[in-house]
Amino acid sequence: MGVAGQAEVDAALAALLGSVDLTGDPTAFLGAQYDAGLAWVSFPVGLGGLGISVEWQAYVNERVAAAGGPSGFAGNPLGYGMGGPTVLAHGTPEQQQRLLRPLFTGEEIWCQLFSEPSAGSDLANVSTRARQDGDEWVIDGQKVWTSWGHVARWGMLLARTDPDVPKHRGLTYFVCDMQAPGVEVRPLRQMTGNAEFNEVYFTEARISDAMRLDVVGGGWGVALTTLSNERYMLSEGLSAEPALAAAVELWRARVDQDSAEAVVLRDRLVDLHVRIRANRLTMRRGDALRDAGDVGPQGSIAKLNTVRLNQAATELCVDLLGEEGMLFGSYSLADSHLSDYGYDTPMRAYLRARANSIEGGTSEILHNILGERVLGLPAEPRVDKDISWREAATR
Amino acid sequence: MGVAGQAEVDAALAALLGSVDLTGDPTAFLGAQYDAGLAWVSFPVGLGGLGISVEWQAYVNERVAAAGGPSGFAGNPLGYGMGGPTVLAHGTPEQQQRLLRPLFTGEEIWCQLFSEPSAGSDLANVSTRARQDGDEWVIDGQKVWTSWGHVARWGMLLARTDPDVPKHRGLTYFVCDMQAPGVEVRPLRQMTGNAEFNEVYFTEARISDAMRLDVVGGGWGVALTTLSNERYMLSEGLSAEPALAAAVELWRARVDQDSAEAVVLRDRLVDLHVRIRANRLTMRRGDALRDAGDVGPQGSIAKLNTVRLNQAATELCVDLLGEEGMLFGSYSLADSHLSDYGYDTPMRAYLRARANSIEGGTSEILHNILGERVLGLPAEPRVDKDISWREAATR
Amino acid sequence: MGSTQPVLLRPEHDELRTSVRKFLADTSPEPAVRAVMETSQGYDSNVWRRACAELGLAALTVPEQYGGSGYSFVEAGVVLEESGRVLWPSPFFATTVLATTALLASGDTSAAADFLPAIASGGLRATVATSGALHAAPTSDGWQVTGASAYVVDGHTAELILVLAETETGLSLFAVDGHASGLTREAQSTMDLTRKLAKLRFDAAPARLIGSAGSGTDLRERVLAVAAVGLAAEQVGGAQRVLELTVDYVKERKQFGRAIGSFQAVKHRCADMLVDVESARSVMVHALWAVAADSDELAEDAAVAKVFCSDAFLSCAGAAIQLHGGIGFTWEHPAHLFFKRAKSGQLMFGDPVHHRRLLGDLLEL
Amino acid sequence: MGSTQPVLLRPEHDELRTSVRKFLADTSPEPAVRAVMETSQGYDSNVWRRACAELGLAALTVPEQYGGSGYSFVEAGVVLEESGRVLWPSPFFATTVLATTALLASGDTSAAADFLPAIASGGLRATVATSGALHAAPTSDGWQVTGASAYVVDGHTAELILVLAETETGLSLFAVDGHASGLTREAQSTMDLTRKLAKLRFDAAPARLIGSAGSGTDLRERVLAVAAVGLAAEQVGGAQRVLELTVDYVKERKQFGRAIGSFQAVKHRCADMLVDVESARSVMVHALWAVAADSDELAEDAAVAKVFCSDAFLSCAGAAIQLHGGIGFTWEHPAHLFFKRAKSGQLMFGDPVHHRRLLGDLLEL
Repeated sequence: MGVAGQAEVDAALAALLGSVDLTGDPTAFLGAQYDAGLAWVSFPVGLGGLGISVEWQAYVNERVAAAGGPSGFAGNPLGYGMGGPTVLAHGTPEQQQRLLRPLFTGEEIWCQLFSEPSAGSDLANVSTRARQDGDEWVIDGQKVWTSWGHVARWGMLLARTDPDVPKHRGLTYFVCDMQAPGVEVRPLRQMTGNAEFNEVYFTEARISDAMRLDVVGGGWGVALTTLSNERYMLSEGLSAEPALAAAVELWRARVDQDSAEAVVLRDRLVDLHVRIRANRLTMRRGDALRDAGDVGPQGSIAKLNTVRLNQAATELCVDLLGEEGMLFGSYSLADSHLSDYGYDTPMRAYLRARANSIEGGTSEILHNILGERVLGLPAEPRVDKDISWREAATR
Repeated sequence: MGVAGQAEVDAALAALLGSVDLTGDPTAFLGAQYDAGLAWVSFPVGLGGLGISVEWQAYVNERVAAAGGPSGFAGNPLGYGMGGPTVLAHGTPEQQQRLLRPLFTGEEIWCQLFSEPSAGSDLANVSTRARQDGDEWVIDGQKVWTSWGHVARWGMLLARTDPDVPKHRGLTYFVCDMQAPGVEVRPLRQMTGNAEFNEVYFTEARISDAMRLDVVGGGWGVALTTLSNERYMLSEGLSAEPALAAAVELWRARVDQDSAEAVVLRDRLVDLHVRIRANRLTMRRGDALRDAGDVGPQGSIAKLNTVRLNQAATELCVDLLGEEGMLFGSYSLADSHLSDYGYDTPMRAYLRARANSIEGGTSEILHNILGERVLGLPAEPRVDKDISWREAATR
Repeated sequence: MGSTQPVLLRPEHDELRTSVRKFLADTSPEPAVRAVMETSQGYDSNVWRRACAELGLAALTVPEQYGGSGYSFVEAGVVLEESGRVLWPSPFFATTVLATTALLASGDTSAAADFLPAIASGGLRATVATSGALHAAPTSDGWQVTGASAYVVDGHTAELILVLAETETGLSLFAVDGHASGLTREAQSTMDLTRKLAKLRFDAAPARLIGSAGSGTDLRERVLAVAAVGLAAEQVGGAQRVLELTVDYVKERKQFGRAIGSFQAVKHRCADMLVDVESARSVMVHALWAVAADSDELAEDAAVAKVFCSDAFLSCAGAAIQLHGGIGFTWEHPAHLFFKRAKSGQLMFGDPVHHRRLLGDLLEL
Repeated sequence: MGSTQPVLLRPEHDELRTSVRKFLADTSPEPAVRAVMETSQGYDSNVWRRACAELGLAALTVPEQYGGSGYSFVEAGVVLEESGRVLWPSPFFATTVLATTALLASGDTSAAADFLPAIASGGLRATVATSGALHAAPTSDGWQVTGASAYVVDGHTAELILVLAETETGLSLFAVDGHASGLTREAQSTMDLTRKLAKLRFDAAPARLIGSAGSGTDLRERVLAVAAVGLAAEQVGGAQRVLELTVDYVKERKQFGRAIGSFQAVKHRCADMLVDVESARSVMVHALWAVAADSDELAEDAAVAKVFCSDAFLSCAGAAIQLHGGIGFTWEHPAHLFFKRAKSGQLMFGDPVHHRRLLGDLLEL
């Protein structure tokens, strides 16, 4: 870490921590942190930053946490992880002024409106239409897999503004007011019985042109900013460690540890330990390489691996329970909490893990990414290249 | 089995078994069997058959074997399994007259000349050229993976006669005299140290047009006849049972059967037993369905499965040996026999099994076949369709 | 392995299959299954009554002298496979696969005469409690059973409960009335909502000894072997169904301008599902005949079926979710119902590791 | 797991790597390796002499007071990885990984002073016999060792053989001269021709006790742990190399008008190889530092490395053969040399099942 910035950071920290009540309303503290330029130190002055190297942020976060200050991340992860970086990179000064502060304080929660029923792995195959009407846009269509949608104020919306050009080129990116008329959020129930996600229906919903990010037709470029931040967030978020720890406890709780069956399960448990340890070391190596300025493929590798390992570890937990593995807590939606769904039993964690290889990029897509971007293998022949989205959609 | 034919068959069998010395020269017996129409009962009279239902062949073979008569199959498997059916389906009467009898007696052994270094899974991508010169063809090129090539009299040769049409259409099929000048057979050493296969080099080798099967440019159709017979032969030929039996013996020979390690290996052994038993039952079901006139996908399934199981079983054998698995018999080519290579140690069987998933259709191709032909899934986009072989080859 | 045992079903089984499939399509389409699975009873009384009246399902494997149709377990296998295809929640498994098998195997003709006609008529739903710690003691009033047993299929609704309880002369089979005094029954919260399990507590519940005292160990082995084979038939039906659902979906679903089934990653996984389904079917059919023929190798065949068909079904159901993508993870899509049935069935009546250990013993390894 | 232990090599290691790679490219290209592997000696004396003189390989981990360069095992790991990339047949593994480790761990400064300078100069090739049934007894003429040991790396050519033999006070380390009376040595026919193993028979062979009698169990554990980590470094080098060979091939090789690397079946398998290689590298680097730091968790890290890197290398080498198609199965192509090295390494010094059992014990499972 260079020394440039130390003085500003320390001064700002001293002022912030000395003047604001650390134990009071987190919103007030976070607002003050924003105003002090300590929200995102690398952002410009006036937009939550000090215009200094991003490396200082970890230092700030540590100091704030050490002093007992609140963190807003957990209450608005998509805002912090994806919305903020996207608005900074592609927003106008007015948009940044309007959106960043309440995002940071958690007064306005964000969600993502990319996925659609017919656009799964093929992210750019968006059907939701946006038609210009004066200085507004009229939105019709459906989005899916929208976590935080039921509580969000703003949605990062990717919509099709021109169906007559190839699919990546006819998209525009909006910041959508989730409270606008014509925007309906419905919970989407999963096989666990919980509803972490939502479906969002647009029926002639209107968005001001002032809430468009970047140019008309430039949506895919903006979306890539959001997505690269999402991938990083997800690879940091998923872990097989809790399931491994649970499996260890469940093995220790077995009363038949000398049976042939238990010996076989122990071998499976130790093998899993080995593979999870290898994955942990790979993540640490990736972090260390990144700290040294060398971005390797370890992030994509870790996501692919963690998914497999979490699926294996949660399954081993159920298997260690034997007959008891046939039981389940309640599937009732009323008994579940949307964002705090928790794993009351290993069986819920097991079922939940089935989605790991689908959400945030299927394992098939991740294999393609490793093969093509890391190893440089040639892409498949593309049959939807150079034809308009409309034509491709009717094939 | 219908009754039509019983009289002819029984009469022919009685005459054959009553008149020929069963214990003498097999060639003489097989010649007499051919002349009696009992070589391939469904072939026409005069060509080794009686023109009756193929279902009688099993009955004939059983009767001959029961009487102590010889079988020529093992000495000329490619002739019996592929050459005979191909000549019958596509040969002229003259060709059939010339080729079938010595094929059946084993006086003339057959080999297959399809595979080339640059045409692996892409079987039709043959580069070996055949240029017409009067009533002869001049052959230049190279074939590979030719088993029996070093002792064969005839080769089933697929060669390119027209490079300026798409690849499947420019091929012609010849019966090539392996003793002709310009045909050179070299043993091809494998990772086991053995040489079951050969490379065959053609340098201005000449084949009479009289040895062409079917029309010029019709080679692919003839090749498909050969290939469908090959696939059937291979799925009958490969088995994981010997390796499983060996693994059982090796497990029984372990002195540490109560150790945790042995308990884990036993679980692996039993799992393999289960999977091999399932495969055995699937093959039996496939045979029973075929006997009932219903050809199912069980043949392709069995090949894919048997490959995996034989690789797993041969590996388990080596693993059961522990440190001893690091040893090997001789790799010396001089110590190995071309067609009777035998598995002196489990390690040789293990190494040999690596080729199972490549030879006779890679596992990748077999997956495609199951997916496309059995499940009806769509093919990949083809980039080499409708362009000439010459153009495709230079891409 | 009994190499003379058949590996195919017979043409007449196709007729049975057709009528069962039609009946289930009419009476138990997916919405009906979903409605029933949310009830605590766990089956539709009307549908069960019709299944007994119109198809004679409850009478299928009951011998003719007890008012049944006298078919073999192979026919039961056909019903189970169809049942597994649609996850039909019904008393068939517990009553026919478990209880009828136990009564017939007990050799107790008096008990058979007392219970089987009622079972055959559809008037008596029964089950067997195969696990748990139970003991029975004779009193002046007859036998009484005490202890607890969990994971009893349909245990909370069955009218007749056969239990295996320890006695002074060894494990023995007893009949306990579903409403007996001293019996408390509690439905368990199951992962697989389409099959109900219950926990039963017996506190000196009056019981009738079935067969001879001490014959319970052999009986238990027979019932568990037949249960494994019955489960395998359901599993093959389920695996075949998720393969069909998946193949249909990947042919239709387009991504990047192509049906996703044209991508090798998808196609090859479907091919692996096919390999699993076809192999599981071979194992299952062979095992059905082993039950019907009371083969010496039934114990082996049952263990093989339990290991192979459980694993194959689970693997197919997992692949189905993956290949459907996000939609396959939703409550609305049926994939999860099959997945839960598959995972539960794998753990029921002994998991694969346990059955491999048993099989290793049988193979003298 | 020691979370403060490094997970990266240092920049200075790149220099060492570059010079070793260049040296091996010059002196041990594939034809040279193939020529050497067909000899019974199993290494090229000239190349080994140059490696010691020009790169100081034999001196690398020998402390300076014994005439060495005093580098840590991390540097040895760099050499081993490069060595594994080209399957370099050389005395380095036996002499440095096994024998030097054993001498240093024995704490016997007199033995160290007697043997290490000769090792460092390249003048003494040594090995350790880790398995077998050996016992030693003191005589008026000093200790004598009797018994047999097999699978001894370079056992038929080493000039100094360290053996672990039972004594009245427990397992102990002894030094036996390669040409001692009573010692007969026989090269074994190995699957992996690039690493020679030998069977040694000791018949009252004169021996020198190294360290204190009875310290052999700890020493053996240390040597086997370091051997596992050394092997892991070789394995990562080999796995990386077969990945590179395969990726190059599938980019070039065309079938059906496309590079086969564009087919998902091929591409995804390459991606899995990459995952294996990168993960194995993480495990290996961490374990190298554990050896260098004499970490408390070395036994764990070594077992993890033995299991993970063995399996990863074998899996990559198998994939390499498959993805090369027929050519990958020929003697002429190098794929089989890596495959054989991988399979042998997996079984050497305890197979993965054994190391998982050990690791389970260490984890108190």
